[in-house]
Amino acid sequence: MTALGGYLLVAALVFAIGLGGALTRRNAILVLIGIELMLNAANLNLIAFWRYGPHPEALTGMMFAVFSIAVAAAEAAVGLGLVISIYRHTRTTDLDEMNRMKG
Amino acid sequence: MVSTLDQIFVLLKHWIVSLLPAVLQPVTGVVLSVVAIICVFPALFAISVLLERKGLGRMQNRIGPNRVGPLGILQPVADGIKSLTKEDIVPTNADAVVHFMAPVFLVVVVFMGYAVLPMGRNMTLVKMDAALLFYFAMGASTELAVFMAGWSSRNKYSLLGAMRAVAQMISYEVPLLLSSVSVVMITGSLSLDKIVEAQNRYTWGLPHWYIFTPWGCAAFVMFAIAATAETNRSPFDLPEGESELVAGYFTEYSGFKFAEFFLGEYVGMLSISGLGTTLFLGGWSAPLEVLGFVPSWIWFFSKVMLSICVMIWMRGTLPRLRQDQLMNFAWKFVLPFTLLILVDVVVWRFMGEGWLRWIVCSAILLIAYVGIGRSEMLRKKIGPRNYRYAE
Amino acid sequence: MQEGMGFTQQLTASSIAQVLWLIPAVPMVASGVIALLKQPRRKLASALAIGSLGFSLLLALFAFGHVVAGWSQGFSVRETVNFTWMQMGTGTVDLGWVLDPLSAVMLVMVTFVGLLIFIYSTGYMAHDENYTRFFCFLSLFAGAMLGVVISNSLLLLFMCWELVGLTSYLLIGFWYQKPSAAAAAKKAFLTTRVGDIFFLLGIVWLFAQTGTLLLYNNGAGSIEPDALIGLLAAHAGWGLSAAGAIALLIFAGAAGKSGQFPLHVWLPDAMEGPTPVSALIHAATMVAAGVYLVARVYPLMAAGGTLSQAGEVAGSTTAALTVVTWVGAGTAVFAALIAVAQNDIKRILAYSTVSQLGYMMAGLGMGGVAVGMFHLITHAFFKALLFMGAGSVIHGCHEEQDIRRMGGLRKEMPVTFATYAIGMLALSGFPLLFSGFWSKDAILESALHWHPSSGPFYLLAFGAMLTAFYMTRQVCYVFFGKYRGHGHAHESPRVMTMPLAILAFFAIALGILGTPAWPWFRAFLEGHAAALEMGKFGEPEFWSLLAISATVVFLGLFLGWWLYDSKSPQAEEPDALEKVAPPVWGWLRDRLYVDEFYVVTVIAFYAWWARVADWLDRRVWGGAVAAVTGAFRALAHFDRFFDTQFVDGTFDKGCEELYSGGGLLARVQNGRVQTYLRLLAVAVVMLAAILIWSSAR
Amino acid sequence: MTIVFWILSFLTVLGGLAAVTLRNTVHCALAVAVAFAGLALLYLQLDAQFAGFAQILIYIGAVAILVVFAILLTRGSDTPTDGIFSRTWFAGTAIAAAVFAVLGWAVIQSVHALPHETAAPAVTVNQIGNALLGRYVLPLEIVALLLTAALVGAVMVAMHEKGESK
Repeated sequence: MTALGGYLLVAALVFAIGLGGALTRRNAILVLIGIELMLNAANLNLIAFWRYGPHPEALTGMMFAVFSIAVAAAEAAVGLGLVISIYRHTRTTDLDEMNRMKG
Repeated sequence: MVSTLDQIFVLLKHWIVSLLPAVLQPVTGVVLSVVAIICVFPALFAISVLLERKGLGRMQNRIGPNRVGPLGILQPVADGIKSLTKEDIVPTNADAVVHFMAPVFLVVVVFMGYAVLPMGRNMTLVKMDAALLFYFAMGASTELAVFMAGWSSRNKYSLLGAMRAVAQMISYEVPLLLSSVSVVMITGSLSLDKIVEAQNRYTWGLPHWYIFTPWGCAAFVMFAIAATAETNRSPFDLPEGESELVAGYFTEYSGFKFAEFFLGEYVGMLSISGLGTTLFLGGWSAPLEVLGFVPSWIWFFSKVMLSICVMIWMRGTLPRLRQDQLMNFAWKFVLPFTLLILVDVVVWRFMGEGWLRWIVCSAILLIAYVGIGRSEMLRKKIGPRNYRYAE
Repeated sequence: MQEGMGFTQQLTASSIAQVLWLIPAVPMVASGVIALLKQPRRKLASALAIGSLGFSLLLALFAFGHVVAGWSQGFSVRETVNFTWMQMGTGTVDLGWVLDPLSAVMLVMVTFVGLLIFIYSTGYMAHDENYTRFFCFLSLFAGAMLGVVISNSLLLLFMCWELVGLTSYLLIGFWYQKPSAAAAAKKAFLTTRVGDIFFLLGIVWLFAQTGTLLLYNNGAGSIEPDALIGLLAAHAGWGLSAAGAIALLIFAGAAGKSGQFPLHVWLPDAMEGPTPVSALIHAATMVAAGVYLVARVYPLMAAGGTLSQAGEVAGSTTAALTVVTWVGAGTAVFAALIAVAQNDIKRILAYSTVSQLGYMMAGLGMGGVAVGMFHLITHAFFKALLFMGAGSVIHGCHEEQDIRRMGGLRKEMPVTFATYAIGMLALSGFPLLFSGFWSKDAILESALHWHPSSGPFYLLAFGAMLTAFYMTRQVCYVFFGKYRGHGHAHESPRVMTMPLAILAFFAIALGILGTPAWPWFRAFLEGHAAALEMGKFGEPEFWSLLAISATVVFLGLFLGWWLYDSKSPQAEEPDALEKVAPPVWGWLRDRLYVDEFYVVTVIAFYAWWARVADWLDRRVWGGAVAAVTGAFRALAHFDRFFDTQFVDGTFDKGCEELYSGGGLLARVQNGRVQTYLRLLAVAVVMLAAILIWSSAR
Repeated sequence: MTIVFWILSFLTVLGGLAAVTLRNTVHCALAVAVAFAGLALLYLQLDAQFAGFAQILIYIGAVAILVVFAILLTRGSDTPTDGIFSRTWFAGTAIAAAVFAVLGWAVIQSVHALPHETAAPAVTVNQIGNALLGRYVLPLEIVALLLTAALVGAVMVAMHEKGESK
């Protein structure tokens, strides 16, 4: 097992954990947390590939990860804003109850 | 002779390390530095607390502590003994683990910040390329500690204090970062050592400190405001406003954990003063070329202590802001102004040497200051307070 | 262009010509800005309007100075700036502006008089609640009018022309709450539209003939000699060349705007608008636009006569100019007659304006551009003066407009009286002293020398007598005798009297520019050097003409004074003239029944035609539509029967099946995000498995 | 394969697992902060200093705080009494496991093709800055635009509607 393999496995595990959280939790915020975990797992992959890739000086994977972090921050802000605004309408953050398009 | 005195701590460390077997040498070097930091700054914490209590006393027409030791100078020792021996009370409903973790986490991240501060020539613990980023990463983590403390106490005053503190710290972190970015833009490096080196030059015997440039002066003022807010000091001490929230997020702490928060706060003050000193006041460089013989670490620590004195002075002078004033001030005055400073830095950078850039950059900032200030005043968002007495 | 005098034409555009467009543009922009202002920003609105027009005046003075400088150095300045507006196939539609003596003179006059009237308006409209709207329209008008003046393209001129018509409509109907104002606005708009249709026809015809609408374009313009030769060669029927027919069509447009005889009915009614509007639009500038138009296309009008290059008629005349002359002269007398019997202070002035416009037209027709334009300029000043004086009187008498309810204002309103008297004498053509005398005399002189007929001369002389008469009557009613109105009359504020004084000064002083001894104005317009020949005053020709005109004027003045002042009329008493000849008086008071004539002819025809159309609509077309509808309805009934009985049975069953199938499918779309996410994840897993498996093999 | 790597991986996975399984929502948020910190340390292990510090600054300093704010604003800080998992949790877990199986299988399948230990790339912040404002300037601008849009959007979405009592 190479070092890269280890990182990839950890990333896969974190991704699976995040997916599991996103699929099973009822609280919308925790679903968002799961999605953040999935994104982070992807970032770990990117950085690992950058580190062990053939051209680390090109910085491609690293840049990808940095941009991904920035996008994830935006995603978190908007996602949580949506959850709060839904909560204000329906008084719940339970995803099982949020199955209507009508507010 | 001068250089020996200047490098005395470095030489001391090398000497101690050289006594040990080669295997242990790297580890020992780091441990020695860490130990030094952990010893020196709590000592400075004690001194500043005493200074604050006595100074505030004088400002408020009191004498201040005067019972323990000659002129009360042993007061911090007495305080320390008291907090160590007091009972550690944890509320029944509190979330015990988080309640315990919060002060520990706070103190740890606050001390982490010192790792990158250059406290003298060759006196940086970790010479890191992204030192400033590291510092801010650690600074941002304190917010989580504050939240943990406030939330786990299961006390509405604690929670309110924590929410206020976190909102305030997040709001003021943005101008804090942006005003530091101005320095980064000029120096072209995130490394604090390089920033100090860039300022350690002299023209006609006068230093090239960034505070002596138009943009640097403005950025320093913004940095100072943001830093004061970041450390929850007066006039931004809403999270701990005694009259409103008992003691804010650490209301439910006692004994040593309380001392840890207290320590964290003061060490945080010292740390952010150190950062401000490094960024704007030339770090460990001497204020005049002729004073270069004085050891660099003396300059660093005197500048830090001077900043602390200013903070104490501010606490004794300024009244506390209201929450909405605080937020409006951050987002509608400080943030736009720091953004403008960035523009100003670009202008400064690309206008080249000469007297013209001094005039242009100063003019931009002055006009903007007056303009933004006036418009904000007009809209009554910030401005003179109006007091309403009980009718 | 006079040969042998060393005048050459200058064609390259100077910098002032390049920025000439700013003169109309600035007031237009100001108008746009004012339109955005709220009502309370009165000061700002008027300041913007006045400032922008002041700027235009400054530019206009520069332009004028440039032209004068060029002229004094021996150039006949005509600078054009043209550009292509749009490309249509191989042809282009070009727009442009021109700076020559004609446009320069008009620019200065319009901006100067306009500025004074703007200033006056701040006083007159001070208490109106729609103050900013007023200045918005006024500014727009000024811009549009200046656009008409500088246009070098008939198309651009027509656009601005219509814009001027629109602002006129808006301003006449400014007090649209009054039904009479709304009706007057509508009438003005529609009547001028009749003329504009002909104008547009003329433009289109001209474009078809010459392929360009630019007036001057370095020899390629539509009224430059090359084009004119082609136009003269083309026949239009009735013995007219295309040039003559187009000129007549364009004159119809000009007649509509300038209130010439058949189309004059709107102008007196337009007095429903605020007085500054009457002064600016319906006395000084807009109505003069028609005259200006004729002057602008004068080469076209004169084409076929003995045409010199500068478009001056020397000797013979053309069909178009003959029509212009007769219409002008006829209108002059016709309107003057009506003016005699009017009692509304502004209406008298309105008919007087119509009459004077007739003079200008006749001057253009007989004496050329300079004669007509000189009267236009002098008239603009003294008629604006009279209107503003009338406004001042109305203001002072608490919005009273009936001259029978005034009187004795000489003492209460001394400034107004003095300036009004100057205006009145200028209009009457009081010999030697006033500008009106010189300009009217020039027209009479050219009429005297007009050889096709001496009719116009007699008509115009009679008109001059009538002018003096009705103006005397009006002044007697208003300023002499004793006050017959209600309340107490008062003098107007300084902001209103100051413009009056300035205009009064010009009403006297402008005459210097056009005396026979020093015909500077004519020389300037026609592009040759002006020489001072005091000897002209000694010629018998001058003295005989002076004798005729003086006699006529004094006769009018004396008659008026004798009939009206000595009697010191009373409000309820019948008019002095009415006692002499009641039936004539009745006709005149009822404006010679032109409006009524239109009611029983044109309007009745339209009403009848509308009824016919209505009947056709209801019976013929409506019936056809009803029949088709009925057929379709019958078909629809049959269709419905078929549908309900045969189709629905099977279709409903199918629908139920589909519905239940949809219900099954909808269970996947249950609105739970996690279900979707799960499906997505399953799909990804399957896809990844397939990919890896296939690549691993 | 150093011991540090295993410790950090364990920390990260533990934090992640805690984040998706704990009952108390705030504990979940704190646990996910631990996972973020672990990941940041893993980045440092991979010689990606800049990304690691950015991770701490953004995820612990901003996202975690945002999450706890959202939790408090939606009154989710109390431990729920009924089930914390949705009704179909079993299917969800199974699918997550399947995903991990497939990904892990893919990694192990290709392990022979993976490159081995290479020298740590010497990347200075200066280089990153140059790359950000040179080759990657367009993505940088787009991200800036996105962040601005997200800022405005989040404010608009979460703002109290006018007239609504607080």
